[in-house]
Amino acid sequence: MRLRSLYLGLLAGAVSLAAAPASDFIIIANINRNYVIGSKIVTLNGLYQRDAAGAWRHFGSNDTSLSAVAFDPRDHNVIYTAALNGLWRSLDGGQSWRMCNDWSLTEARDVAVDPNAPDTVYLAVTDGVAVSTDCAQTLVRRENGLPGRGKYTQAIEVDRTRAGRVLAGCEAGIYLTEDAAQHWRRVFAATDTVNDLQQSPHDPRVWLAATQSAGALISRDGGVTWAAFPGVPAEHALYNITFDPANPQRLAIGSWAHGVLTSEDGGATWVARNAGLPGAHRVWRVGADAAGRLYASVFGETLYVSDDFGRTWQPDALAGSLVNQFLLLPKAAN
Amino acid sequence: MKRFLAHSLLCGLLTVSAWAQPATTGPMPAPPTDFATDARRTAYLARANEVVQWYVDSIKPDNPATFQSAQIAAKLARHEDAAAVSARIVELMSVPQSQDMFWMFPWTAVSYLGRDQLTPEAKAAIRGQWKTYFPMRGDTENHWAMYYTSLYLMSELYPDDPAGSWFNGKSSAENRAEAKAYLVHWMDLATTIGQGEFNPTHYIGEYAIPMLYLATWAKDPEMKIRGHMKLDWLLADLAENTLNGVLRGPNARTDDTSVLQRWLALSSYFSWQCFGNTPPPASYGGFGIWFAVAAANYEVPEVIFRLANDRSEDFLQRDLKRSRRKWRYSDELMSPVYKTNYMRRDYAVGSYQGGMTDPIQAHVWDVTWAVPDPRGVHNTMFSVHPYASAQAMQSYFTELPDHMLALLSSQGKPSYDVPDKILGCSPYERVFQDLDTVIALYDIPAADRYPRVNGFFSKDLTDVTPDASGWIFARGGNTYLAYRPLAPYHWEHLLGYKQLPSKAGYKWERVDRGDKGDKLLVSPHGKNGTIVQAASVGEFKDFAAFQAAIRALPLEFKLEPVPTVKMRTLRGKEIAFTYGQAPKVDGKKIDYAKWQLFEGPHLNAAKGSRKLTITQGRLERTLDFNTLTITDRVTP
Amino acid sequence: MRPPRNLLLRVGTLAGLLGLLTAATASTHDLYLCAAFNNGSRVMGSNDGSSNGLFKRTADGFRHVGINYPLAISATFDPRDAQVIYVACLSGVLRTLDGGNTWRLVTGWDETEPKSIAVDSRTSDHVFTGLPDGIVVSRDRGQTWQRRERGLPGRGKYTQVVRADRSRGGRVLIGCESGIYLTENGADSWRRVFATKETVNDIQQSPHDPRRWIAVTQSAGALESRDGGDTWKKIPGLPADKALYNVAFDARDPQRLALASWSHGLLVSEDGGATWTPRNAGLPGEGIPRAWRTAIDPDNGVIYAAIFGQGLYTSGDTGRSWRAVPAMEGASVQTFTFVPSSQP
Amino acid sequence: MKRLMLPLLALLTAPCAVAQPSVGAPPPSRAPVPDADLRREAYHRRVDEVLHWRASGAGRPDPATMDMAAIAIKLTLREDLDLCSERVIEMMKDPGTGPFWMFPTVCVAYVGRDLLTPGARAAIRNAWRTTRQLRGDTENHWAMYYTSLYLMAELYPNEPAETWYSGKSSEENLAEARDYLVHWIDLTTSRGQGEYNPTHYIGEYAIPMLFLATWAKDPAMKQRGHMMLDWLFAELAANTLDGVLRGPASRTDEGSVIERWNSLASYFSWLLFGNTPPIGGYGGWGLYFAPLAKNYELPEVIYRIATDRGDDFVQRDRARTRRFWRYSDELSPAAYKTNYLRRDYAVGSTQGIMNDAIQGHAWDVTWAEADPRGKHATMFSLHPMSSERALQSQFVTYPEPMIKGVTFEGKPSYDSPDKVVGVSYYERVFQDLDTVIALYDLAPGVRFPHINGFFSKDLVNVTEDKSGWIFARGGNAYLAYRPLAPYHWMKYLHRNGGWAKEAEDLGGRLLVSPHLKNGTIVQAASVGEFKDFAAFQAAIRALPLEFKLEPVPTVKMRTLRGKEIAFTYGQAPKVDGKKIDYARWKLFEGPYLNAEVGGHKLTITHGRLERVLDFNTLTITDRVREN
Repeated sequence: MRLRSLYLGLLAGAVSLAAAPASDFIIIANINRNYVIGSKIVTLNGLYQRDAAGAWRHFGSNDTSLSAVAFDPRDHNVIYTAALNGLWRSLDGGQSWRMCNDWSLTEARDVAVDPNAPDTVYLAVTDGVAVSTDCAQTLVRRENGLPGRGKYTQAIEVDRTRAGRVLAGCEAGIYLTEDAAQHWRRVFAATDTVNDLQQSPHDPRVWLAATQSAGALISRDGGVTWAAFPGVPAEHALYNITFDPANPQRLAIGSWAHGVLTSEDGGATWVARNAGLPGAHRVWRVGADAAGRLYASVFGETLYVSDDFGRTWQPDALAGSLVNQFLLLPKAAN
Repeated sequence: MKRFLAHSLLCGLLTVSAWAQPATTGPMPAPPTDFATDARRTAYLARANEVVQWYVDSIKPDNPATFQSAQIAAKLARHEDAAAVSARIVELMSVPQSQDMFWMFPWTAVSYLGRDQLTPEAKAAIRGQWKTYFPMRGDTENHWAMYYTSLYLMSELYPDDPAGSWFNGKSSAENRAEAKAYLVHWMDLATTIGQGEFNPTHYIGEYAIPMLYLATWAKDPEMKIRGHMKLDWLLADLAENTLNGVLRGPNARTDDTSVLQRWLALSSYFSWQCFGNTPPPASYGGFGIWFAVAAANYEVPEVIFRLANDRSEDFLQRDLKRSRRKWRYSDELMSPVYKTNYMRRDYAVGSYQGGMTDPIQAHVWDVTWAVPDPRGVHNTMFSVHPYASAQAMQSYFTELPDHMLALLSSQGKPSYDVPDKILGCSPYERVFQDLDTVIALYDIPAADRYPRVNGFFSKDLTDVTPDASGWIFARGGNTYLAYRPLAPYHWEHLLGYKQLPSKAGYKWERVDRGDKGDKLLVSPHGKNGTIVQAASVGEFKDFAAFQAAIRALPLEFKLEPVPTVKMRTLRGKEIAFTYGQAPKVDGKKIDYAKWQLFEGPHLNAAKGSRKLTITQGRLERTLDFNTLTITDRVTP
Repeated sequence: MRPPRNLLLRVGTLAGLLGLLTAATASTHDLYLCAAFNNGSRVMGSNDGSSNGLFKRTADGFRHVGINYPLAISATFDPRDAQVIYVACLSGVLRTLDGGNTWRLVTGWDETEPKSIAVDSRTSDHVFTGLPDGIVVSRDRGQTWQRRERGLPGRGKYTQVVRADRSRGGRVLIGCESGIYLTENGADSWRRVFATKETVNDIQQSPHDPRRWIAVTQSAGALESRDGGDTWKKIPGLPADKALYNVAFDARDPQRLALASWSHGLLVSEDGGATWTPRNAGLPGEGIPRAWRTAIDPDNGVIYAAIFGQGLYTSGDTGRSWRAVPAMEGASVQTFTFVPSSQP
Repeated sequence: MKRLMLPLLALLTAPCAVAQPSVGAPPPSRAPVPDADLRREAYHRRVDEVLHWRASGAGRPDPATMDMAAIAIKLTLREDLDLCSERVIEMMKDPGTGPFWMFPTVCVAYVGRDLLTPGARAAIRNAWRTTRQLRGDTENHWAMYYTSLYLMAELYPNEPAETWYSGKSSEENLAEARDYLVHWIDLTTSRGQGEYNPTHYIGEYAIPMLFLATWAKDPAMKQRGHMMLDWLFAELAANTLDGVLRGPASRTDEGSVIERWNSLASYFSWLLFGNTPPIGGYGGWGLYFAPLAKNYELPEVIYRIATDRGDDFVQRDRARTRRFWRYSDELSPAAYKTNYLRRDYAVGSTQGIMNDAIQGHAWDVTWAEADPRGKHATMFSLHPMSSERALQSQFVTYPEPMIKGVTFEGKPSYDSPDKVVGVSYYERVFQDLDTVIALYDLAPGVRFPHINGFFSKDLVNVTEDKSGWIFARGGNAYLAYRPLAPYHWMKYLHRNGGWAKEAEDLGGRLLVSPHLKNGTIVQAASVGEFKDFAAFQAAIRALPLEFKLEPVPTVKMRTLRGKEIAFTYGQAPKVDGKKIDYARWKLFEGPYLNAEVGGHKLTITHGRLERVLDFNTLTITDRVREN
């Protein structure tokens, strides 16, 4: 019963969707085989944006190591990318970049900007969390409340409804701060890494999480309490999870072991949607655009797209690509 | 006689330069700007190779005379023609040898350079001469450094040979022990109470080369590191006393040429080779080849390299040195020498307190200036009492009284016993220096051979202006000079010397070539004095301004009963100096007893410490003979 | 390649001269010279191809013995065994035990420039060497050396000459910068028996009376002792203004003495030293000959005069006439040493 | 995946037509050269061999032969300067990314600072503006990355942020690079090397340190470079026998584990010590050390340590494991390394620790060979662990793709049951002198539940004794191998470097013991110590030995050296009743190398020679002890 009310909640959230502003669809793609440090990059990697004509347009620096991207909601020329080197920032739409961190931060996994305090940037790294309050000009670790060990942080997501409210997906579980990372507390315990965190575009109280060994989780109270989706297997790692911005009932999970899992009833039931995906359908990421088209990036293959939420798949452009992130970016305020 | 003329052998060599030597005749080397290890190393080796190449090229196939030990060493250093070299060695060794320690160290070098190249016959031929030829040990520190270093290394190369197989009837082990004992003793002296033949214009070769050989070839790690440390020590001393690579200030032992043309000295080879900041003299100073053939085995410490090349800041160094041994007529075997050296970008002022340090070859003080190209330039100003005395020589030489003067004038160095000489120290001179002011006072007995003072005025001075005030103003390079004789004087021009052929390696004749520009200020008065002050051209609006400043300085002096001066220097110091008394600066007595072995911004060592600290910027190198330790430190 | 000088020596024969002299009485002494052919002004490291060092008189001249050493000053013999020779040279003390075939530089780095060596007349393993800075003594034929300077001053012990008293063991006189010093206990202690300001250049013991000694000095003239060197008196007939270099007795005639001086030339006395006459006629050099060293042949009374840089001269008539010793031109003879012949 | 593609340059530069004198020649004499000048001349001859080999293989006819190494070398030799500039300009048109591109470029930039045309220099400089450089994720990557960045920032000081790919000014880049290098040096000199005893990575450290020692303008950084270089080579010297690196390695590969000589380390031994032949192409990396090699003088004390095996010695060192991002209570636990070197053989080990997820090598007994080339002079055992968890602990990856990725990217050996490279969670090792005990307690369900023991083709008289010991002889070493559980034999198949797709048969066997509770005991001795092989066998048989495998493997034994050893899996080993307390281990402890944990100060000693590298005061001290 509790679940039911939750699903209703999701439906309710759908109402607000009508007013959803137009948005850009941006991905991080590596079109690159056997890249090893030092070898020459013969392909364009990193940020791509889908243009009006439906073509993927590369922008920014050619970097094979990007894991996540975030934009300043006020000005999309201000771009943050989490990368092997750490945090790269552009102030001119990707023309020029600055490596904002020093040697003490490395292999950034995720980056997020606080929409209500857009000078504040959160960076997830292999050994914790770093925060900037000056658009990443300077970064400081803010790990009070995170464990000494077990804070490998794969995902970081800011609550769009409240400044300074942030969720972090770590090795030891999900951590929440409500004071811009001055303090953290664990809201869900995991034994392996929490791989993805997403806030619902339909209802900000609703959050989803994908984990390595605890299955997929949902929270309807803004991430304070979490429950696993019964219908989602937990024995294998789930890589990421996504909402369908066009349809609050639709959710999708990407997984190496399971391929694409979708739910069209707000998470009550799940089915595998791998028909038409090649090989062992090792899905690296799934994503959905504003129109509700579903995307799946298949490891060692390429990017696939489905107009029927996974029932059928067609290869998209960007042959040979591996996508690290799908980002539906609302048009900037200005 | 032999004793004080050894160096003229070098001068002989200095004069022979048959074919082109790139660095000697080429343009001035650009001051080093790239201090990276590879840049310094590459240039250093290139210079050594230039020397080696020059000697290799000097061999004329049809003329065996052009194929001597130096050419042999050069060939061996390049691993060329071992067979021809061996054959030539056998030839050279088939006749009686001579030249004592000057024979020993080259053939020691050849023996080591060739130990993996020469035929057994050639090696045996050299070794054989160490039995049949009896080289003399000589009687100066430089002789002994060469003699004992060579003996040490040869006895290590042939470690177990019996007494009968060595010229002196001592076994390899005995020779090694004796040589080591002396070398350690000598280093001990030099590192506690100072170097004997200090600031040497030529003898630096006689020390640096043996030390390089120890550092390179000694098997005993103690002697190896001692050689290394002493070589660093010598080069640090050289670096500190050179301006643009040219040695400045007082010298224990130099010669008539180097005292005027400061550049023309073996020390300039070492500056060129090690610091790259001045051209080498002709034939690379004659001795250069003997450093060059082993140069690759030494790396000039960066701190020393920088010390030699950085003159961005003025500095004042005070060192303690040692006089030559006085066998007679002295209460002490060796008297302390208090050396002052003030270095500026445009000029240098150096002196010791006066008195005797060496009977013949000493140079007490001078003001020398920087010139774009020092070759042929007499960039110096100083005065001397022309002192010549059999007793002085008897005190240093174990000789009967009468023949030395006679010999000198008849066939040796006619410049020793002449009234117009410019080389040498005197028991009747007292000198005090404060920064760039020098006061030299003289109290010469009327009975002295030459009761007069000679002041040297170079052909390279411009605007020499005798002033009504009594000062003589002049300009040398970017330096203003003021010279104040304390007694009446007249001018003479300088006589020259011509070298005559002589199997003994030296024979000179005085010749009057007329006025060539160099002038002598002759002040024929026993009670006398000279004051010199210097300043950079940049410090004054113009020459007139400098003159006005000098004139304006309070100055009192009297000559009776003994010369005494009270004055304010250009640098505002109040100086009182009376012949035979401790000088006073701003009322405070100078206490020489307090002087350290080295004291200054770059070189520091406590008296008796056996430990030198070399500092330049953030670099520091410490040579500690107590613990046989070399320490390189960088201040963070 | 010019032939070594000792070959040249043999060329000129001395038969003419020495022949008639030795005819008088068979020579019972060998004569050794320390000499150099480099005008006494050799530059360290120069090469003049000459043979220098120790020379022994032979029937036909002087034969170079042992090491070619340009700066040999004096030779001393072991009275028991003439095969044992000590040579004071620039490098230290050279010793041979086999008459000059093999040599050893027996001193070490801290002994230099000895001028004179004496062997104790009784205990001839005891050897005394004078150095510019004092005295070293060996008690094992020169194999090892020790400083023995008790009683000598801290400074002023520049030692030019060392003589052992042939009449008493352990008794040695030395001439120093500050005077004459005497030991009677083999150098365990010294005492000054005569004070000088400048160096005492030579000391000789009379062959006729062991208690009689004569010393010559640089600035105190010539001195005589009649009590074995305990007390000294100035010899009136001799000048003190200039340095006197050495003095020689005539072993055959107590009345005959010779004295060499750079400034006064050769002085001779034929009345036991009461009066002295210059005997310079026939000696080379403009003005007064630079007499460096003199000696009187114990076998025939011939006087030898070494003239600085100008060779060796002999006089059979007590200096009234001089003849140059052939093939000794240009030689600088430092000292003469007469040694009783091994075979009569 | 990029993280494990190590000797990349070796691959890139290995092929070259011209002959390499020392590579093909008979092994060099191992007699030490005591004379400094002869030693230096020989060193310079070896350097010149490398330079001239590469120079002669490159030039106009085929500009492609003019890679960065060739250019650096031609510049050093002052050859083909025009061509060098042309090629630089051409190559800078599309620059590579990351440290492996950065350091060769920096090398050329500095060697050519006075020789390249302004255009060529500008081309290099411009590439550092236009092309983003990846920093990589290993210590060797960072050493190269930050050294390169440091030197470029010094070469082009006072240039604004927009002229650098990093978007930071020269000063910012310089400061960041200095801070990291100082941090790394600090860590290494207080807690030990991360990638210790490196068979290949030594180049990745030695080259940057030589760059710093040669070119750094800041005297402090220059001094640090010099000191670290000495430090690295002192470690190399103390861990080689006849120039061949021995014992455990933090990160290595099949080629080097089986054929110990076959590693870049041998190039450095050859160049610096002259006591073993260099590997083909001078290891590729050698080409970047050679141009500067003459600016470095190997301290005599290090040379003597490397070339003197007159006395047996034990060195005990500490090292660091690779960083554990996950699944570990410590970021980088300590490895305790023991190395026992004798004239005839060497025995080395760690205590058995997961120091690197893929490339670790825990222990071995290796013997001297007259000519090490092609010889598999080693004996060891391991648990062939293949674990997603292990990979995840050190790599920022998801569980699945890594193993697939590794194999996919050409390291099939990682996930093979017959592999011979790698360390395991389930191995514990104890070594006392020339006895090694390795105990295994494999968790049920591990991917490969067996132990592999390596038996080389170069062993002779391999004798399976009924006592349970397997006796063999390698070179002048007698070996005794005791498996603690039943086993069978299989042919050893070699995957060169681990990434060869095809396995080849080089000879040799694997002793496969398919039991979770398991163990290996190896003892070694010099042939000269026994009358004959039989005598050795008898001696081994005579030694008391008890062991049991349940509940955990445990061994009680007396060694050939008379030590009573008790060792139980998971417990501190005991020798003659005394517990080994690893907490007490120094950073270095032995006759040659000594340093305190946290001391930042290494004392290198041989005979009367001593060199102290003190990073606290940035001081190098050479001392000769008077005797």
